[in-house]
Amino acid sequence: MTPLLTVENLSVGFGRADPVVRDVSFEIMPGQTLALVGESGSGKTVTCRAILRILPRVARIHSGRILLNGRDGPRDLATLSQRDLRAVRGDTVSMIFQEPMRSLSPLHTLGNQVAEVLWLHRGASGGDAKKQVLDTFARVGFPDPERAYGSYPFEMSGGMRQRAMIAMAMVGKPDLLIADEPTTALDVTTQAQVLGLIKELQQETGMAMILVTHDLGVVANMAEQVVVMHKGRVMESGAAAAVLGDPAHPYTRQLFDAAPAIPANPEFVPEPPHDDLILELKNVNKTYTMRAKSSWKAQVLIRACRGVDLALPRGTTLAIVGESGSGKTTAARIALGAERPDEGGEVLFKPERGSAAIAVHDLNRTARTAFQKQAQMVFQDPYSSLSPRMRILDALCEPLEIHGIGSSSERRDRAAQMLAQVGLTSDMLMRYPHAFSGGQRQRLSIARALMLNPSLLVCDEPTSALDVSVQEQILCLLEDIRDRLGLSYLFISHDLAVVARIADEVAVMRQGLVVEQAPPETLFHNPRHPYTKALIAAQPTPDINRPINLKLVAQGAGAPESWPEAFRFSETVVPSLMQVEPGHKVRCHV
Amino acid sequence: MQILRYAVYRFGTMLLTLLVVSALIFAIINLPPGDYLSNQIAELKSTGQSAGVAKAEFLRKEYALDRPLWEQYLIWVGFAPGPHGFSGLIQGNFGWSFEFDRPVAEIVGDSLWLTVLVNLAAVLFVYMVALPLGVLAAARSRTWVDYSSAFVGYLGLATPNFLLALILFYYGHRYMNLPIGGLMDPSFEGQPMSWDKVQSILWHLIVPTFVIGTSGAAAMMQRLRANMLDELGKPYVETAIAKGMSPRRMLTKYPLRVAFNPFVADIGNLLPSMVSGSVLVSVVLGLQTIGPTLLTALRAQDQFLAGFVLMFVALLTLIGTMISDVLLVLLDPRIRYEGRDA
Amino acid sequence: ADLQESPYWAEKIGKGELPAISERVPAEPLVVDLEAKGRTSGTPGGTLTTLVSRDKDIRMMVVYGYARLVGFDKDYNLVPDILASVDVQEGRVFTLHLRKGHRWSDGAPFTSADFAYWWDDVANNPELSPSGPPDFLRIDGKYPTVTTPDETTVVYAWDAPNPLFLQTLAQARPPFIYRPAHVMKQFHQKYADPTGLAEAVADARVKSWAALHNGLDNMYDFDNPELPTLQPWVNTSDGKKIRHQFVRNPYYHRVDSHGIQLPYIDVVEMEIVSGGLIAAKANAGETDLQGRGLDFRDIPILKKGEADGKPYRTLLWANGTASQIAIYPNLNCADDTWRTVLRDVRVRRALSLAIDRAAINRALFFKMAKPGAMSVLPQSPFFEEENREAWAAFDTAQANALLDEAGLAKKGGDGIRLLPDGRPMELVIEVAGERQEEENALQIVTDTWREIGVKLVMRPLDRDILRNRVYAGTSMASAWFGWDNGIPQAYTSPDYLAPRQQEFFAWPKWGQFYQTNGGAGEPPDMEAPKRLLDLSHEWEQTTDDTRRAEIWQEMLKIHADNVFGIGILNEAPQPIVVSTKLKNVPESAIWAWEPGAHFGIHRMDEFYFEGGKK
Amino acid sequence: MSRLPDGRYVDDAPYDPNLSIQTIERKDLDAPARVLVWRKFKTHRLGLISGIFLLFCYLMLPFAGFIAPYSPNERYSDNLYSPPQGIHLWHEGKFVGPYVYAMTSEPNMVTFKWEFKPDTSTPQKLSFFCKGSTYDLAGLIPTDRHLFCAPEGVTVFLLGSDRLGRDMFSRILYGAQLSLTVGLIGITVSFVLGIFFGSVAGYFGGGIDWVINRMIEILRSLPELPLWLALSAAVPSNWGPVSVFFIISVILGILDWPGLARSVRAKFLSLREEEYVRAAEMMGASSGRVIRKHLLPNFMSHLIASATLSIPAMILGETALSFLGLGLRAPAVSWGVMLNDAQNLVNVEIYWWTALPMLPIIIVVLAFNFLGDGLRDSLDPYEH
Ligand SMILES: Nc1ncnc2c1ncn2[C@@H]1O[C@H](COP(=O)(O)OP(=O)(O)OP(=O)(O)O)[C@@H](O)[C@H]1O
Ligand SMILES: Nc1ncnc2c1ncn2[C@@H]1O[C@H](COP(=O)(O)OP(=O)(O)OP(=O)(O)O)[C@@H](O)[C@H]1O
Ligand SMILES: [Mg+2]
Ligand SMILES: [Mg+2]
Repeated sequence: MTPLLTVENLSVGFGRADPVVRDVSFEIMPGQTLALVGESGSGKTVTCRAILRILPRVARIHSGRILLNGRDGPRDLATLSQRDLRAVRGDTVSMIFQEPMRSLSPLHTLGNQVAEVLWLHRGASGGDAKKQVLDTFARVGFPDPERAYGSYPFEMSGGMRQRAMIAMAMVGKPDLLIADEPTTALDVTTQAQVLGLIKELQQETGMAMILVTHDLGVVANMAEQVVVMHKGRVMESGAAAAVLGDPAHPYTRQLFDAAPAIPANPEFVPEPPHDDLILELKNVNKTYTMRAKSSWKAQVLIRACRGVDLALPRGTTLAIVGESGSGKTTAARIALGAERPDEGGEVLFKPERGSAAIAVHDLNRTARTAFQKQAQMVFQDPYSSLSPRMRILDALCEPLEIHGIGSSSERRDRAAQMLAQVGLTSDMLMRYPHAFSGGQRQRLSIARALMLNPSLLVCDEPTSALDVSVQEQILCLLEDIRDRLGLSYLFISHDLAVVARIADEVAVMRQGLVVEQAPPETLFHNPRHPYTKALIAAQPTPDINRPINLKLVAQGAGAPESWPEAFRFSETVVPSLMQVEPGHKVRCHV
Repeated sequence: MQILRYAVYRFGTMLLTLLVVSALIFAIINLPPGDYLSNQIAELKSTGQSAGVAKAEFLRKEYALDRPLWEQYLIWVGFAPGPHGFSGLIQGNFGWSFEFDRPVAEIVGDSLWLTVLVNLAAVLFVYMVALPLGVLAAARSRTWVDYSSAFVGYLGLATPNFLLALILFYYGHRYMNLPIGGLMDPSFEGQPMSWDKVQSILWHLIVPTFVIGTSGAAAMMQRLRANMLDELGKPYVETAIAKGMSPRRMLTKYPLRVAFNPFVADIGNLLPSMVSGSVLVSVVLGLQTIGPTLLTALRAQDQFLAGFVLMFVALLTLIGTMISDVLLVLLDPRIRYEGRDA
Repeated sequence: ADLQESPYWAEKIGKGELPAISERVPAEPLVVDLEAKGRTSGTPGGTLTTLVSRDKDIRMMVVYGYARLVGFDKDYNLVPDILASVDVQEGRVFTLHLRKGHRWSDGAPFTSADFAYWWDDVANNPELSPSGPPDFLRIDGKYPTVTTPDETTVVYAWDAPNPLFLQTLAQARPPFIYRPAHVMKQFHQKYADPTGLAEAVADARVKSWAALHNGLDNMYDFDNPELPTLQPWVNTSDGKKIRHQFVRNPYYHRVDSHGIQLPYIDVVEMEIVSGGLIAAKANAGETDLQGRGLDFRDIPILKKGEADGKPYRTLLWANGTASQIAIYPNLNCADDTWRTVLRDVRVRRALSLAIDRAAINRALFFKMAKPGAMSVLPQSPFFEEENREAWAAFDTAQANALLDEAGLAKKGGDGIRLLPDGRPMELVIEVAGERQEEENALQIVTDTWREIGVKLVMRPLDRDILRNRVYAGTSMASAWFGWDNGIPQAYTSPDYLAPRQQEFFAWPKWGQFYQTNGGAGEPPDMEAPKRLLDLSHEWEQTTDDTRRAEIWQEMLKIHADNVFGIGILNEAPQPIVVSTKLKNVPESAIWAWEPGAHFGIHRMDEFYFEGGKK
Repeated sequence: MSRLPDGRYVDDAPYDPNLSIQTIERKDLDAPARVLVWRKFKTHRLGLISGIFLLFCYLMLPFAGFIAPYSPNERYSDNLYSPPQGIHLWHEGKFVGPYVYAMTSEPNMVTFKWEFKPDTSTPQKLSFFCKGSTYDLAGLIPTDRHLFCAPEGVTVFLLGSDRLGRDMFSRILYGAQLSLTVGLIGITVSFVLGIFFGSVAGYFGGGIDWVINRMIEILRSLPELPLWLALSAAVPSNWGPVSVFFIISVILGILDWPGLARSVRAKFLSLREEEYVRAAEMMGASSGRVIRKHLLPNFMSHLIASATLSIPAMILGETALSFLGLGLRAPAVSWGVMLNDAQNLVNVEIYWWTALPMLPIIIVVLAFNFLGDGLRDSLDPYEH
């Protein structure tokens, strides 16, 4: 059988700099899925874009051939004229870009944007095209295709938008689909739905796919072939089973080792003593009134947190998981005093064992300063949490400056020391953040958080923007610091595997409510709440032998109304958190 | 119901703003030393035309110009009674123009539609020139196409309007027999609309349109280009390319559509800038628009006329802002759903 | 000769809408013997286009038309015009005789009742004229008694002589001491039906009947077509327009010796264009008669148009002000040192001597103006060459000597003389920044003054601000035109030569003192001005023309000697664009507002198009 | 490179797993932002040329007196409205170095124009670094050296002379001193106001924001014209041209700020949401510090770009004001004043060179535009 697409010795570079993709070769058979894996910045996206020649203006294909054996016979896409290329794009080969929100025009309806493919390539008339689009919308799982057709992107959730993108790519029935991290922005259940959908469609149409991802779990579930990339080069490639089962290249091995997973065999650890709580959230509610932005609309009440009770024993890690928008960040901000809970909620912080509790929900100026010294935050996005106009040194010293600690040379020494602690070298002090990789930047922000010697660190999804190997490094670092410095973490994530790795206790949130709370071992092996169950089921593992049932998972936890009677909650009626076994609480009616 | 509430709220702020604006306008008009009548009297006396003085004295009394400023203001707006009872702006009395010696309303009425006409033509011209050039410049940014369109645009912007007008008139008349000045052949004035009249107006509009338009076109072009460039960097443009769209079609369907919104948002500002912007041109070209009237009024401190024109412009601006808000909501579905920060 | 019917009205007369010519002109019309004046008699007809730059300038038609009760003839003699004759007794009782059968332009008879209406119901109505009848009618604080013994006689009688009465009636902007009573009475509270009047007031969007009356009563503004007139052309266009039409007055009182009713030209169209475009339009041949809005610097472009074959000629008339540009050292300057210095006649003479008038004439006026001190023009009987040349030669040596003599010999390091108090002699001259030629001239003066150690600093201001600063004594010196009237006659009041008006920028305070009867300002405290004051007073007292002429001559001498205003040049050329077909326009003449009313004194109603058509 | 038996492909280049933490990822970006901006700006050729040109113009300002052969108000009454004089090098086939012909003028009483005849028999060689009228170099050092001058009794009017026989070329140079700086002063004023109000509104929001927005709305709903007139009427009437000039720039600035304030506000609103700002706030930084250390530095580049784009408006504003008679007046020399003198048909049709100040305005405005464009393009050098 002839391969559908053959990439031979592809090198792509920006301007006059060294190529960022070097000598990449791979081939895809019709109907197959090829996964392109590798850490962030390894050249996955550039490779994909080079295939359709949708590259920034400064980029140049230095060498290589891209042979497409499509409907019109074999052709080299690298040298094809723009006009002919246009006929290929969206027709034989279609592409899904990384970010679904921004990849859709905000001012045109989904229907319009999707149907356009048909107008362009099939010469379909309006009504005809609309019928096909509605069909495809139904296929990709829009409950109401007609409504979706007339909707604008921002009226849809991220998952819906991603479906629309898929529909757009599929509606022309291409031979090859290039999907660039189609699920990174989605939470696990939605991710599972989307992946399941793609797979299903693929089986139906016999389309080949290049799937770009850095999530090995996804690879294990989707791909027949794997190409592992690192710094623009192919490290290893071959059949998925072989590569995943027995990685040959040290990089691949390292990568796979790093991948966290929910442990298969629970080892029960004795419950730590709960007498010394560093942080306690009692009955924390937070309601945002969205000042109706357009004044003619009614105000919207958003209940970001509802009756959250959490306790963090000193020296441990409390993790909060839950889908996007479930109130995790809000809870963290309240814990840090950056936001005041609604009347009645309390946040108590004990800087040291036995000392008097600080009421974080009600701080005056001096108390706030004192508290801010003790509690620090590590942000989710390593790219935007450091000011691009500040040297590393200034960024690290800033907390000290604000609190007026030390002379400038002392600050400098401390900064150097902190850098060493997070594994960086002190010659980086004079550099600017943009010279660093994401992992390095996340280390920098951890270093900055540690500058004041805090006792509590709130980490808001500190690794979700990083790829697995870097994520692993950061997690190790965090663990190491916790153990060495006796820190306590409030750790926020939506990745269960990460949480399983680091947390002593996990709280699962959904729509502002904590629905289940337990130590990870208990939680992952005896989940009670349907939402928790769905979450766990949707977590893909990088093991070909343990595929997740995409079909099943795709249904997700569904809306609370569809849950068993005992777990249902609504805006007004909320069951309370019940202790079902020691240390395991579930929100249900008894 | 909600919309009604919103409308009432907007109307309330508008009234408040208008009130502040009216005080401001009154202050501005009276900032230069003296007032129309005292200047007039001084002028008459210095040229020995004693005959006119009596009339000026009469007007000074009649329009309460002998009272303190704050009282004059209240009388003008209609909050306080004048020599003949309440008759200010809010009572619908717009006052008297000393310069033209007739009611303000009469003077403004005439020139208003001409202002609209001239500026409409100029705006059309601006759009006709700036749209294609701006889009082209963005699509071919940093190439000679871009640079030369910027050059052409800025040539128009940087050439002082009054000189350009003079040059165009002179040579236009000389080589193309274009009319010099005015907005129509005087013989059509006061005549009902006819094909000949329309032709005459169009013929007269050529130079003014060009002169007013060139300066606007450059600014518009550059803004459009910048907006377009911003939009062109967005991923949805790549999506469109990945669909296999041709660049031209893609350009007009997606980024242009988005880049255009800021212009709608600007409708409210169109009017004051039209009035200000075309004053110089109108003065040079002798167009009977509101601009020169305003300039004369301001220069001569013909306070009721100037005050009324300014109030009128301010009111239209505020209304224009409201309209552009509504238009934006209609045009940009995002705002319809998410609301927009003020 | 027999009166001839005007073809323009033929149709209307045929329909009976207009009476025949004999019914229309007064029983004794003013017959103009054109041939005797050196003009040709013309053919009636045609439309004349002229341009003005402001809406309100349509009143120029009242100026150009120049139908006055009495008016100046081309030699500046006062002659009866609308009036059949005037009798003057003792210079204080004026008996005005109207023409029998004279009619307003709407056909209503023009009688002494129109005079009575103005005097009784307008000038003396406190609501219409809060400040009372105009100043020129007040002699020693008393108004005349006005009587109208019969339909055609009006008598103005004062207790003391009023030498200015007739002249004022002849002004470019005349005081209309009559009103079309039959029209205006409809809007007068005393005569009108109250409800009708109230409605009219509301309709006109004015606040009172007085405002309505005053608003409609625009004999001078000429913007109310409802208001009948006596001028040669009648305004027929209402409102704010680009082009105003003025149609011949069918009841006009002048006829030529062939019995043709004047004006010759049927219609005058006045087009309002931007001031900057008048030259361009003239160059394109779009005006038939144009003086206003054209400037000396436009001459090349006008000549170019002529050369390009456009159907017009550019005549160069002479400007009628006593001085095109004059510098007024402020003798009432608030700054003590400067006041003393400027009051020293040697300083003023030196400043005058140090002006290179020839250079200015060359640079600004192509050598076509007459350099010279501020005095009267040759057209005036009082002109004397020596006055014009007094202290007007360019002689820096003499100037330097004069200044040294005046105690200003000390110089600073930069060659600028030092004032007695040690300050450098920096004379700030304030100008109304509206005339380029003024600024240019001062630029040249700056350079030559530097040679005598005087630094000239020019400061352009707004006209009103300039005036206020001068009146307040704040400014050291200012530049302005010379005396408005450069061609005085014996009957011309020499007021403006005496320290009686603050409008003469050399002595604002003395002027105020006189104008306010001592209420403000200061009395003159220098010999020459005192003498001027006495002389002007004497002029008022005497009715003897030879004595008056002597007074004039003495006053001019004093001025020439004392250099109160430093004139730079006069008779600057004023371009006048005239259609080649337009006849009877004088080749060279004086272009003056007062006396002369621009074209008025040249009798525009006698201009005609060759062949009666344009 | 090697292939395993199962068809797998494995790279066999040496690989060090720990290398990546210690090395700098993007060496190309390893520099302060301004260096990166400059690096990127350099590639914008036209922007670079414009920048250099403008720099040259500004550097020239203090030396205008030196380059100009005459002082701005120096008159040659025998050379009124002299047309531009060409500079020649060869005379009758021989190289003689730069020279001009002497001109004699004659009034033509038919056309009322000055007619100039060059005396082509003798070349009048220009001298360099010669003595001429005195002036203050850089406004400080009095000197009388000029770059070039014509021999005694001969004039060198590169761009002709005006109605008083003043050298257009010299006047354009001197005019630049005022015209090019109006913009800077105006921009400064408008920036101070715009940044202040914009940042206050954007950062604090709420009531202050509302009030400032109303202020902007009010200012924008008034046409500029009355504001110009009123503000310039408020200038004390006895001020000298330079103070008037100063005030005009300030007026232009005062009228310009609302636009800027709006963009500052919008930018602040979005910058506030950046995580590094949040981070600083959570560390306990005061709002002043946040604005100063985090917001402004990141906003500066945008400010500079918008500054370069507003300067042309200021320069043009000055010419418009001069036209209305509100701006500078003689004896001050600015391009606006010169153009104001030229707004007459005679100047356009007959003495065309008196309208030449249009050229520098056009060129400078274009240069500023290209410069601003280049700057804007290179603002965020570390963006992907
Ligand atoms: N426009 C650009 N200009 C310069 N360098 C670029 C540009 N786009 C990408 N690069 C560089 O090319 C390399 C490969 O980038 P690419 O986007 O392909 O990575 P990726 O594997 O898709 O990463 P991610 O997982 O973050 O999407 C990176 O080092 C990146 O810095
Ligand atoms: N300042 C705010 N004003 C209004 N609504 C807010 C605000 N902050 C958060 N919300 C809303 O509160 C809800 C919870 O938000 P939160 O940021 O806590 O979620 P999250 O679990 O952290 O989500 P993610 O995983 O996307 O970070 C969301 O619906 C969000 O839109
Ligand atoms: Mg990527
Ligand atoms: Mg969050």
